Amino acid sequence: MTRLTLSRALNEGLRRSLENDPKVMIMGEDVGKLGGVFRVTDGLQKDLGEHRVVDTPLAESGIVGTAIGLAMRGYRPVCEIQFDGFVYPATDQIVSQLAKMRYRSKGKVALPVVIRIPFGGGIGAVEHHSESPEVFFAHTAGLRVVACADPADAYAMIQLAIASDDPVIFFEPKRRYWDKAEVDTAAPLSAALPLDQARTVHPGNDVTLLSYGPLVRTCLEAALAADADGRSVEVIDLRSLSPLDMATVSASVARTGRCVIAHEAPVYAGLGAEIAARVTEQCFYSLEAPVLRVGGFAIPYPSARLEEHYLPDLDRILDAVDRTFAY
Amino acid sequence: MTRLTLSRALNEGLRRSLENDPKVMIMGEDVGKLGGVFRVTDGLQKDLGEHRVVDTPLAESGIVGTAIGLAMRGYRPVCEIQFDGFVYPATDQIVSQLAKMRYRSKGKVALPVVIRIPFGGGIGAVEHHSESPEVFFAHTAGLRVVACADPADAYAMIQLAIASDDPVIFFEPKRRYWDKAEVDTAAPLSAALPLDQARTVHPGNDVTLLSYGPLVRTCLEAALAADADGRSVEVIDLRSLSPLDMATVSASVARTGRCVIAHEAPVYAGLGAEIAARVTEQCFYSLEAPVLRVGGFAIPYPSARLEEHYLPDLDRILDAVDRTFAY
Amino acid sequence: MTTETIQLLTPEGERVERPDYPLGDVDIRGMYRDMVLVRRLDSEAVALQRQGELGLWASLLGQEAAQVGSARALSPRDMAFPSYREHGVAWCRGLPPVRLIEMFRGVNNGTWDPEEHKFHLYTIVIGDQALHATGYAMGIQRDASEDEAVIAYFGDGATSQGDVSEAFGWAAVFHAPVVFFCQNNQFAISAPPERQSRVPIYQRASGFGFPGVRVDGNDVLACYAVTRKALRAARDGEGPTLIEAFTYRMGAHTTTDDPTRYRLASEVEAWRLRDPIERVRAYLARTREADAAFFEQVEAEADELAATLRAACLALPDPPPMSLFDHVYASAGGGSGSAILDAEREQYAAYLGGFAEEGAE
Amino acid sequence: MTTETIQLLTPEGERVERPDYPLGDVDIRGMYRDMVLVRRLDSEAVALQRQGELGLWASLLGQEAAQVGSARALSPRDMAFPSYREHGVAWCRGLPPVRLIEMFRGVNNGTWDPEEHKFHLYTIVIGDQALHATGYAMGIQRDASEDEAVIAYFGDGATSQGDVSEAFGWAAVFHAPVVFFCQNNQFAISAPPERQSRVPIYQRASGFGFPGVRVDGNDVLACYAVTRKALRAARDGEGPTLIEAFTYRMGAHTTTDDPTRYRLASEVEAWRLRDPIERVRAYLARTREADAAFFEQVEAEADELAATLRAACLALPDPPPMSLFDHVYASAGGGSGSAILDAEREQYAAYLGGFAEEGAE
Ligand SMILES: Cc1ncc(C[n+]2csc(CCOP(=O)(O)OP(=O)(O)O)c2C)c(N)n1
Ligand SMILES: Cc1ncc(C[n+]2csc(CCOP(=O)(O)OP(=O)(O)O)c2C)c(N)n1
Ligand SMILES: [Mg+2]
Ligand SMILES: [Mg+2]
Repeated sequence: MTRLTLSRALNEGLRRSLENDPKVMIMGEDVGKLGGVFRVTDGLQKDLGEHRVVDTPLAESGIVGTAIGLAMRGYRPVCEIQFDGFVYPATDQIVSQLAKMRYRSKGKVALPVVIRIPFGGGIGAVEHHSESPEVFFAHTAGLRVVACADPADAYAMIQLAIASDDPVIFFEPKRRYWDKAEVDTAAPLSAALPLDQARTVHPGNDVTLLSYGPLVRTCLEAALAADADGRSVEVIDLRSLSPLDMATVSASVARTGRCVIAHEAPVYAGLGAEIAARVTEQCFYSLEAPVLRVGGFAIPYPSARLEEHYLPDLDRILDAVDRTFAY
Repeated sequence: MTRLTLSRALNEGLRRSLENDPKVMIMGEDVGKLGGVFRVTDGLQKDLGEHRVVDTPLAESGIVGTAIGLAMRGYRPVCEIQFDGFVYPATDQIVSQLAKMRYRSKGKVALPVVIRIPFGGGIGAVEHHSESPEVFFAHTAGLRVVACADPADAYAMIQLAIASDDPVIFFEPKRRYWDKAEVDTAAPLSAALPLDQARTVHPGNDVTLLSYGPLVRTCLEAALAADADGRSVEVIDLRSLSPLDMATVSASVARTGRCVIAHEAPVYAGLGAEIAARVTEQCFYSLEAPVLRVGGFAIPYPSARLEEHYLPDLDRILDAVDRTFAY
Repeated sequence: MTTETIQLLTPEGERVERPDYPLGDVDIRGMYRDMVLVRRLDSEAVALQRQGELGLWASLLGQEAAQVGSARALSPRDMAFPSYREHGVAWCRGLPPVRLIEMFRGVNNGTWDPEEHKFHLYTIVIGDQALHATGYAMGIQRDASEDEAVIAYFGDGATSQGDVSEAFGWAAVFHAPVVFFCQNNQFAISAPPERQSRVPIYQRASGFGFPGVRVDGNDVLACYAVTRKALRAARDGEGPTLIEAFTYRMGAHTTTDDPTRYRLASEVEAWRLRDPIERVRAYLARTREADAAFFEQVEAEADELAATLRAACLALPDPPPMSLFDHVYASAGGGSGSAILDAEREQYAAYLGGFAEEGAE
Repeated sequence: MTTETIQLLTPEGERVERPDYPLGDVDIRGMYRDMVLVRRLDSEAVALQRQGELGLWASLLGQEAAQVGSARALSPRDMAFPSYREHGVAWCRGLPPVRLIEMFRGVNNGTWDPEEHKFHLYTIVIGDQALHATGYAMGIQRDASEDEAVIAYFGDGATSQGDVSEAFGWAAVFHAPVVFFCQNNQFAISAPPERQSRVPIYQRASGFGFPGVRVDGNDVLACYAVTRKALRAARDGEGPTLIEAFTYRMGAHTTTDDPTRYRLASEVEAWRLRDPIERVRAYLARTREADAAFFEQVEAEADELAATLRAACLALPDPPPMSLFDHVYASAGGGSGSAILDAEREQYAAYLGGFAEEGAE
């Protein structure tokens, strides 16, 4: 066990993957010499070489498009998109090629490409650096979409993503990069929770609180605050946004009868909509209240001095929890 | 009143907009000399000139990006994306620029750009020609997203979209281009139903059936079939996918107590999810059954010889209607 | 800048000497045969489409030399990334033509193993494959393989797409062993090349720092020699080349297109005089490298190919409905790889089962 | 190809005669003043960021000549499309510097009326504005306006983006009156220009069929003259030009960057000898076009500018929370333009109101 930041945990996970499989590569803007703007790839080029860790030209479609070609050749590229807001130039390659190739070829072409995307707000950044575009990819069949929430899980998840034979969009909660926690770097990967399963991070009985990425910590804090008030909140970290682990979610809601979902992305047509719709279908007779969603407003991400009002925080999440008890 | 195909109705609507406002322009691949692959812009370049109807280079990001520049200069460009599957290269310009410019500039820069997209399947096409990407844009704040369903409405809606000072993503149901109906080309635009309102196309009492675009006709057929069986289905054409006219939808569901949504796009994280979640929140105590969704599966759009199994048809829609009565 | 077009065989079938573009041991009869066969394959497919057997077909008529010439320059280990019109390249790579027919019939979306024939799947989104080819070439570099190169096919219209420019930039920066083969067939559906570029397309390369060359795309020998040289340079670590094969799309863009809306019959007639097959036939006849028997035999082969293809097309079964759900994800056991999809599959199977029961009642 | 770099003033401040790049009635003292002021504005902003008053700042240090020279070549009606580092251009267009400060403080996302100063909003997504500039130039053509042109600013890194290539293609095909001004400051964050192009960047233009020219980006006179000539050509219907201003980013990429990770101090030192301001100062002093009093006065102005800017920055109020919901859509009456958003706004107002009530209890 070592205490690592989330950024460092990812770095260690990447390193282990690079060391264990000569086909694994890292590519992206500033990932080599600089080690990435968040230092997630720090030191990897120095130790593994320029052929394994590639500083690319400044072109996101190029990064994903050439990664696809490298994957066709048998490589397992891990692409870094520097910030969430810069993934859009790569949309066509992701949606039309990366996601569809296995289906198109009836399984003859696998594209084990990982696209790492630091996502979400809360770091006081300028425009385009705080987006949460996960639902674009969750809606796109053929991709796996996951989000890590803490160092230990990040360490395992990045390795699982690289080992997956499917393309994985890997979201990293950028404002949690410097969160520290114990990570067991000696544990075998086979012991890790599979990539497509949710995990209950705080058990409870009165209401189910679902989240992923940066808000998992906020939800945990909310659960602790609620505990103090005598309300027992079960917090589930979804981890996989597509496919979704509905077994875990439904079992919890069937028990609690209430459900709240929190994410930073706009509520409108966000991932919470899918979860709410599905939970309602599967738990119709158990629900004491409609599934409530807490998330961003139907506006572009605002400037830094307004983001505290945009981002769901502990109070807004507890407010939604309270509202489900008003039914 | 004249009987027009949907394609022709759009053509007449475009022509009227071009004639009434010298700032209106059309741009896209093959829209000029050829008149568009679906002939929606047939004859417009010949009559209005090459400066008004522009055959562009083959580059969708270029089409939207230069349209943004033209709009900044005071023009009102109407872009054609030749097929749904080719909008993705333009995602960045749409999401990061077109949608955000008004908000970014606090209203100082308006971008009255319309992006026309023939969408949906059912025409036996090769890959990338049958997609339903509407939820990408519905989730993107700052855009208006609409879909027309029949010739008369298409004629009015395209003009309303062009007149809107907001960017509008305008979906056209390509397999309905050759549907014919009466269109009152003499009616003033002011008499048309506003762009952001839904309309009830078939009144009913037992269940609310929601759709848009190509499936509106299928839903109407389903309602007629159900009528014959003594079940009264209210069909609502949503028209505006963002923002959504929840007033009309909720009023109907509050009355019927049951709701089914049909679209071609994958159900998973599709627009139906948002509607289901919202309807459940607003009509929780009136719902006799969970809102059910009929739509595409969580797979890439299949090849032509399988699309009949992918596309929601009358039977699948009625099956879902039936299932809501099983609760 | 002047536009020099490399030509080794005139429209009249005269050889032009170009020591800078050696032909080596070239099999001109084989080239002729390939061109005749692919033209026939193509016209049979057009006929099948007209008869409702295919959903669509993109004809290569007029582009036989560009495709056969360039494809024959490939070594067995070189990898080709086609667009959607490269039936002639597919043929030369040994891909059974019925694989193409399946796709245009709508039975599947183009399902073959790219490594088997070193011919990748068709790409319909314009330009996307240029980046795949470049990435694949970067993989060859990492494998330190010295006798492999990649060729990426695309059209004149594709050169406007950002992805194609990005591919040019990447290939140049990384010195990747890739040849960009642009068939300038004078049209992107209805748009002429002037809508894509102010200068001849081959010149685009120079701005990215690698050589560009224009070749007579209706001259199979020139296409062969120019591609061969570029591939060799790529394999020798000299980086990418852009080849513009100047040719003409004699048919419609696809079977749904009506070219009379945007071009004059007289232009088509003028190009007919530059037919890629006729000039080789003239050459072979004049030099007596082939006699009437040979030409007849090739015709007979073409007839047989067409008949076989038609029969194969008509015999293609529709895919089973439940195959809808296969191969979305890598899967272990009987699952689809996604619990969400598993649920949809089960529900749909039950739904279809319901009809079967109804039918049985 | 040789790389000729246009220079009109040596690093030592000697004038170089270039009749092909006339200066006209140029105000060199004014240029000097602008450069000193924007450098001061820039360093004050860096200081404000260090003190926690700004969220971020992208320093222009070293690029004063490229920005002031090119911006001063613009006519009042020409339109400029900046990237995010063009504070010197903003200054020359008359945009109050506090507008830039607001944005980097996070008070807003860059909120000014682009037409007021003919200076568009900053664009953060690399390369996007190249297409906007091209479209705007196409609008000028449609307005049949003959005395307007557009300039688009971007960096060396941006040249790899597909959108920038698409803009080159469009501008060339439509002969649009736009000048592409690329400040090659030797870095895209940590990446050197060799990672973006195998050949000098200005050569990119030739492949698209329009002229490219490299100018000494630390020479304000050359930047002025070259840009002026290109803008004139654009206004005269001669189409686009690409200018590569060869300069150096003396500071970090932004205030969050640590350039010691990827470059040597010695390189920075070498470039310090080519300082864009020093050479003009040397020229003005040597030619006696300016005396000590002038230089002192400019310093005093700079001090005052810095002080004013700092005060203005500290006085900036935070935006009111409910302004979150404004200007998403065109709106009539009190609505947001969206019923969905109206509902969210109401709910949030009530939520905030709840806290206010709690506080009041
Ligand atoms: C990104 C994208 N946009 C639009 C289309 C529709 N489309 C199909 S073929 C074509 C023209 C292609 O022209 P060119 O590249 O010259 O190839 P050719 O068809 O002439 O072989 C267009 C616009 C597409 N397939 N992909
Ligand atoms: C599409 C996109 N990708 C990545 C980034 C992150 N990023 C910001 S600045 C920068 C480097 C830009 O280099 P250059 O174009 O040379 O401009 P400079 O910063 O040197 O002025 C990068 C990669 C971005 N803003 N947009
Ligand atoms: Mg073509
Ligand atoms: Mg730079």
